[in-house]
Amino acid sequence: MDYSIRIAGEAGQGLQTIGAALGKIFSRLGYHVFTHQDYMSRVRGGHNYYQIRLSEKAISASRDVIHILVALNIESIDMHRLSLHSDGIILYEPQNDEEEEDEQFLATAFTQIAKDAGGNKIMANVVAVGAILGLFGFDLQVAEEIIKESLAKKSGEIIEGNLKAMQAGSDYVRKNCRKLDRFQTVEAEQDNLMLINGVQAIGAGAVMSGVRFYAAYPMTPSTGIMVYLAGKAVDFGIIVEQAEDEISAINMALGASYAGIRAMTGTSGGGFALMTEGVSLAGITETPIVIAEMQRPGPATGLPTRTEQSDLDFVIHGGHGEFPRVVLTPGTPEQAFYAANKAFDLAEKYQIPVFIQADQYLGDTEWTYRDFDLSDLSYKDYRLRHKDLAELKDYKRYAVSSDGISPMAVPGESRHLVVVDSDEHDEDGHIIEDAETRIRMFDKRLHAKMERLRKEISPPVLYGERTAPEIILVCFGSTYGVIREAVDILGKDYSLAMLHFSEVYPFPALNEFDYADYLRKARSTVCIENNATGQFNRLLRAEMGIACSSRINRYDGRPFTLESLVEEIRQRL
Amino acid sequence: MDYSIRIAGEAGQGLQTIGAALGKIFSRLGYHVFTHQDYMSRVRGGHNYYQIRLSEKAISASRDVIHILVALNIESIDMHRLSLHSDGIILYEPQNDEEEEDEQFLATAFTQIAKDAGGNKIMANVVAVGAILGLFGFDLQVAEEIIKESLAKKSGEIIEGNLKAMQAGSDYVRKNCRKLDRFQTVEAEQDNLMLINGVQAIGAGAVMSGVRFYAAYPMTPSTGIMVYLAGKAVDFGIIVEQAEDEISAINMALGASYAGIRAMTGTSGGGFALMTEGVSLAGITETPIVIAEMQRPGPATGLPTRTEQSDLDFVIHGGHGEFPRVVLTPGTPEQAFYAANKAFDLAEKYQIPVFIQADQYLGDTEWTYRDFDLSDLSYKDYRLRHKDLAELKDYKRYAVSSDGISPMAVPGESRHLVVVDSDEHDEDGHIIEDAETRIRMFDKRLHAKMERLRKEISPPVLYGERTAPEIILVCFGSTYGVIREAVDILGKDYSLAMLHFSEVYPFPALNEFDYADYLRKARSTVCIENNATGQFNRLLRAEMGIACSSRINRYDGRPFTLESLVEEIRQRL
Amino acid sequence: MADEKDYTGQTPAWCPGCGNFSLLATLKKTLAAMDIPPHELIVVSGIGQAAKLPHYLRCNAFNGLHGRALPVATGISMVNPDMKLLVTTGDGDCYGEGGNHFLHAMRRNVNMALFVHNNQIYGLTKGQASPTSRQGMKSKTQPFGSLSSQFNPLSMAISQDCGFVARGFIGDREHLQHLMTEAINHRGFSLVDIFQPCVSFNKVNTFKWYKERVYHLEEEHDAGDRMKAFQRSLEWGEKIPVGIFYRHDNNRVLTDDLPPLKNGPLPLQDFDPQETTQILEEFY
Amino acid sequence: MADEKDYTGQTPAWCPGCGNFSLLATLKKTLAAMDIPPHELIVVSGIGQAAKLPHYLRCNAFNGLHGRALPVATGISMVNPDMKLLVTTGDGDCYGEGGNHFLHAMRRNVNMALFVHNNQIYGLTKGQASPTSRQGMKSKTQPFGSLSSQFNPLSMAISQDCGFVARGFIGDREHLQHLMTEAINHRGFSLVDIFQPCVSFNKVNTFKWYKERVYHLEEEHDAGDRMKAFQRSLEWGEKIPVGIFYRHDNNRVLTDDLPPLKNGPLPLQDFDPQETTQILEEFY
Ligand SMILES: Cc1ncc(C[n+]2csc(CCOP(=O)(O)OP(=O)(O)O)c2C)c(N)n1
Ligand SMILES: Cc1ncc(C[n+]2csc(CCOP(=O)(O)OP(=O)(O)O)c2C)c(N)n1
Ligand code: SF4
Ligand code: SF4
Ligand SMILES: [Mg+2]
Ligand SMILES: [Mg+2]
Repeated sequence: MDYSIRIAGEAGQGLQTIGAALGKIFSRLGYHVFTHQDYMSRVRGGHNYYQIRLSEKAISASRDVIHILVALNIESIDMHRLSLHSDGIILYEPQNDEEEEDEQFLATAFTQIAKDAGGNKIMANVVAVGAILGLFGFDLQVAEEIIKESLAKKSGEIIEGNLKAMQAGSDYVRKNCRKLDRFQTVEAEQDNLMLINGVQAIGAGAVMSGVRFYAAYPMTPSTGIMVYLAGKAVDFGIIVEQAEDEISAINMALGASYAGIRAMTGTSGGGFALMTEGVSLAGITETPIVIAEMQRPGPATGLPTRTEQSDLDFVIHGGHGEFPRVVLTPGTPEQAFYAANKAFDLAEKYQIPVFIQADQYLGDTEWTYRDFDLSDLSYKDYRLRHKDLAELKDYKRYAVSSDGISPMAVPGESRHLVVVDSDEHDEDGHIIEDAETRIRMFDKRLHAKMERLRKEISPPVLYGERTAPEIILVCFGSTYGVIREAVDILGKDYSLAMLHFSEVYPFPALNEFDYADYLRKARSTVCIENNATGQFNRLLRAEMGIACSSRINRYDGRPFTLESLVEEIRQRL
Repeated sequence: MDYSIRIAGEAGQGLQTIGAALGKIFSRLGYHVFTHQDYMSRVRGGHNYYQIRLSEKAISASRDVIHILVALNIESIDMHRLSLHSDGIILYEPQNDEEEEDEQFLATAFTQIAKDAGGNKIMANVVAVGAILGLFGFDLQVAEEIIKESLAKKSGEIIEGNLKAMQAGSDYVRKNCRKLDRFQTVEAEQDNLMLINGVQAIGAGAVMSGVRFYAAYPMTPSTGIMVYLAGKAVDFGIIVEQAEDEISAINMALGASYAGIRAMTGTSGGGFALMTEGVSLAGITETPIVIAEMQRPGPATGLPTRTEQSDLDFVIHGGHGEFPRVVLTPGTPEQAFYAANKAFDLAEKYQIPVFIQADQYLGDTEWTYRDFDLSDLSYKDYRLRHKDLAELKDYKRYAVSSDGISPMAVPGESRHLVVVDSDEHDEDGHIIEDAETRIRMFDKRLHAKMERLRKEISPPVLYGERTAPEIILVCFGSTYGVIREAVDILGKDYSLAMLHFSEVYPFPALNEFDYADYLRKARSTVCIENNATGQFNRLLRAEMGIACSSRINRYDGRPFTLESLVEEIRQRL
Repeated sequence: MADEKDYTGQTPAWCPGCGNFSLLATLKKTLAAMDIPPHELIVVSGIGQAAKLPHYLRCNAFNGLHGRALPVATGISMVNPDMKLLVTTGDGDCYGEGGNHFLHAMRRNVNMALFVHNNQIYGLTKGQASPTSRQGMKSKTQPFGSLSSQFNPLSMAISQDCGFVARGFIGDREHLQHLMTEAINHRGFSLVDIFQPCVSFNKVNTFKWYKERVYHLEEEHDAGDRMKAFQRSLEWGEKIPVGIFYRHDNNRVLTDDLPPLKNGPLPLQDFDPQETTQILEEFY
Repeated sequence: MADEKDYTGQTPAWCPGCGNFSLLATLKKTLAAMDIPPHELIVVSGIGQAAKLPHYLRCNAFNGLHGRALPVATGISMVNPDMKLLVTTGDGDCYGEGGNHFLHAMRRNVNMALFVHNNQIYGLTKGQASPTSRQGMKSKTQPFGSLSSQFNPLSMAISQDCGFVARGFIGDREHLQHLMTEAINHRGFSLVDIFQPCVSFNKVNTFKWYKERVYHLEEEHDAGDRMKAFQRSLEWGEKIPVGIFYRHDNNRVLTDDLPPLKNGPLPLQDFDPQETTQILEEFY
């Protein structure tokens, strides 16, 4: 069982409501779900869609082929019918009493059905939900539960209306669909899976790691993190502030971090550009900070609501001068969740900027999980606190130590003064210019830390054929899911594996897992990236001296989809 | 003949006046001169020095050993006497009537001598100049000429006073110096060499390439370019504007360029950080711009008046998204002069941002030349002008063409409209979101241009042993001069050459000169950089898959000096 | 005389009912009435719903970065002061991200008209507080309510002696056209802050809300009196004045002081490298 | 009571005769008189001669980036409002590079005192025009003279209803101490623009120049009257007033509206990951 549903229409027509409800219903039923969104940079109108895939098995990508198209306007039919499976069906709001062409079409007057059921225009959305559930023959009980939860704050009347509308939608298709048995379902193994997207995972990871301050300036696709944290602000005591610009955002976060708490900011490429001076400031002052950089297609404003992996080089090298940093590039919401935790831990442990780099695609796609293993989370307060400070005779913010880490005190918590400086400075934090101190600070701040940091980085994951694969698909970040499924498919015909990097800077060492050896022995290595120039491919060569034998790049602002990627890979083999 | 003079003292004591005058006098006499400055980030006080080397042969670096130390304060003696050559001499302003220790010391009461000669306190500077000239036994005629020129706007009395003071300085040492013949001089081949530093060379190159607009925000060591151009503004019709910040500076320059003229900005690393979003804007709008990035040691404020090569990665990768750019890294004032010309030419020809990346060291060091060959300069106006525009039926700013270059019109010069957009856009410049147009624009703007750009880049220079050197010293940018002299010294003992890159992005291809072959065949390759992490070394590996066998890095904010660099290289061999 | 249709650009992607439609229509009408040929006009914008306007108008256009329209316009003005120069921008674009340029472009007295589509919200990014949002406004990113006091662009402009300071409302098109005309005609930097209701995200400051409050500054209002202008600019509440608050021609315009422009706009001046060779002489 | 010596920091690297020496001495005196322990004080600065001050004072210090002191201070204040918070900055640092933050920190009403060492010049970078330089001032980077009108920080602050707006002069230390004390005591954002002659680069606005012009606002000046304050803030010429122009306690302070601070400063609040696990429930 593996079905895909696409809800298509204009911005503002409610397709997000429908999509979100379906995802929740299916995952509560215990199915594995994968959703992704494609939307334009406008508030009303245009052409958007929301795609939901469901299966009883774990899935991690969107497919090109769809089984159910819900066309909220007539143009959507033409735009998407080529993607329809031969057994698929299009539910559409009829305009005039046009004839249905064939059994692939089912005119469904969502609004009218809602009204007939005693509801209003807005309830057309739940009619669509009901209709889809009806096509699969799902019982509506779980769906009703979810409607009730999501409308908990509304009146009983409204809830009742929605339930009726959903029932009416289901009834309608069950009565009018010419081939009702086309979608066979199997029962899910267990019910109640967790449905979470990348943005939520980063946000939840941050809260569970003790973030207390988040300053940012709105920018798609990073705004979701801010919205998520703002939603938790009161309950979890998090200060969330919208800055006047991104420069202010990162400097506020550095101020908050200096003052003694865990701070974070988030942005996209254009906003990150404005933050780079602040990143450098974090570097020389050794102020911990976590930065989520959510990529979208550039340059400049580019395609603001779409996806791309084109800021890798920029995030690794952004900021003048030389200082240590860590760049994590999770590939799934689960990885993103742990990446957030690791980011806060490393940032504070090493007093450095740590990046969680993701993109619109990972941010918006929802995945299902049984649960996250919370015992894998770590939390340790690395700052000197009251009692540590009270015992200290002397305090120097930048005391030289062999491991590069100086004691970090909280200003005001004791008589000791905490002095930090963007100039090169001595152990006390005061401005200096002599060569000797400069060298000592560099050796401490940069060299000693980098050496230890290298050991903190997890090696890439090898998936598929694990003993001497002939073909290796090399990738990082959000392409994880689709390439993983591609390996499942192609693995039947080839000796093939995926090598996925979810931590890219410092580049993973070989001692734990000698992936370089695999790459060298493979007959063919294909570096697959959602960008035009192959930045990861270049990084691999820069860091490891290894060149992949070929590249697949997509740079039209869209994510890779399963079938077309499989096809492209086949062509290289 | 190869002598070095160091003028040391506090900021504000006039050491720049003395140093600048000596450089000019020696070069007018026909000697080759190399000067460099070491100063603190303060306006008065502290410890600074100005070093002048002169020889009858071409020179390109500062030496560690000095022959004459002019100590403007007592501390300077202790700070620098270790560098004194055994035959050297220290001229110092005596405090109390202390005894001279030995013939290495000559108490020279600069101020008193000036006053005795009928002058004032400020003329102590010319006394020092005269004293130095006296030590060498130089005739004062040329020096007098230069004093007169530089004081052209002052009263005859002041000029006369200065000339007398200089004569008195010379007379004093010729009378009191115990070993007057210690500095033997030979006559220069021809007189009247040109003395120019990197900042002036960039500025002059820009003027001669038709720069009409320069917006910047003051930042050491880039301010010199602004000062230079401001000095030419009225005579050459250049608009020079100090922006409120660096973000504004680059956006003003882009506006001016869009309006139809050649525009430039300049900054250092921290200011460049703020410009990176604008660089990306130049990329997608295809607006020509030249950016001088003058490096100083970071991170953040770092060592603001000193030197480092640590923004290489940042300048190559700064800006979100993917677009073409060119990065030139001249190694001498002469290269900087031509780099400025090439930058303007390429920026306009390809409608891209082009960087001249240098640093405080190259910016401030003065070199001597016979002249610059002006026939090597190119100037071509690549914009559509009146008549071209009048003939056009249709105009599209981003018309797709096989070479990636679209016609660039000047708004207002015809009825055609010029529309540019930071969003992805169609050929007319209007915002779009579809995948097909996106791909066409990328193929035009990025891929087609990069292919042609690669052919514009000059290969590196091989200096020293040119047939199969066993040892190659690899470098880029401002280290050219010192490494070149190191090769002259070490070449006597080893089969050795320097491979210097003055254009680093796109990375030079191999078709003109297969330097990769040299590197592969060499027994030892040493990458020498004025930074901590070896950014160029990494670039070479990323671009060419070649790893150098060892590295020499200096990251204390000081430039390499000859003897100590030679020593360090020897240790690697 | 030009026709409004001469200025028809791309089809707007704004929400149905958005106040920007009226603003655009009024601008077209203004330009037509003033007979400004599209090719002699440059419209610069940043990013936001307001900033999309140049695409929807036939004109030369530079649609730049969020917050950075003013420096681009400054650069244009400094090399070619002969073009008619407009900047269309949002309250976030101009007073938030671009706040520093707002201040300094005003100090430079760039010869241009600045039209701020003030919907008191971030429209394009879906409803966050802007500098002109009322203090305390809650949103998905303002969990504690907007923590800042509401920015007053008019009083700030008057405080820096800006030579043309006005406020308009898209619900009063004739008056708005008058303001736009006067702003474009003013020699120097002219600010028109324009109430433009966002139907999708600002549920408080709606068309009706503005309609009920907005009134014209009296005919007798002396726009030359800075103190009076300042006082009137502080009015905000049940009644909010629109009109020209402050106006004078006392200040030098940026390009008055640029000697290189003496021979006309720079793009029209030829350059001959031969004429620069003397520049190397000083190094000998 | 604390002693001035308790605040002795590194040896200043300012030029002999620089106005910053008096400023620093007055600040030490103020802090001693107010008995603010060094460890309860955080001084934030940007880059410039003024911004070096925190090194020359014994205190907690964050010497950040050019122009960016105010956001850093805002972040500090929002998580730990119990610290005494000062920002020392230059006219370029605060009104040039940092102009946007100046505006928005004021709107946030961050509880802190802002001391702007206004020497009407860029000192550290050797003499370029600053926003407060007089229009037309020539310099090595202003070949046509400074093209912008002189920025008036006081009138701008009053235009945005800043609760404490004052001007001082280092040549009148007692008065300056009074201003500093009142500014530090004021609950909310307080601006003190301080004339601080730069002996090395500003040859016009010298100690003598200020001395001749500066006079105290009259005792009768009603600092609660916004219109009057505005009017007085515009005075500039042969006579220039110093003193407290405008002052009130009407505005909410930023941290008044932050529920997470109800249990005290955040750095003192413990965090237990166990108490956050319920956060995952909503995803089922
Ligand atoms: C550097 C940067 N930061 C953030 C954004 C995202 N962004 C686009 S428009 C906008 C706000 C728009 O608000 P406003 O200027 O009021 O315009 P409106 O849409 O309301 O007309 C933001 C934050 C961006 N494009 N660039
Ligand atoms: C991003 C950035 N741009 C420019 C500079 C260079 N810079 C340092 S201080 C300064 C100006 C200082 O002027 P002001 O703030 O008035 O301080 P003063 O030295 O006069 O006290 C500038 C431009 C910098 N450090 N960082
Ligand atoms: S979001 Fe608001 S401002 Fe933007 S187009 Fe829609 S109604 Fe207009
Ligand atoms: S340059 Fe001016 S402001 Fe800076 S220390 Fe010297 S006198 Fe003071
Ligand atoms: Mg808005
Ligand atoms: Mg200053």
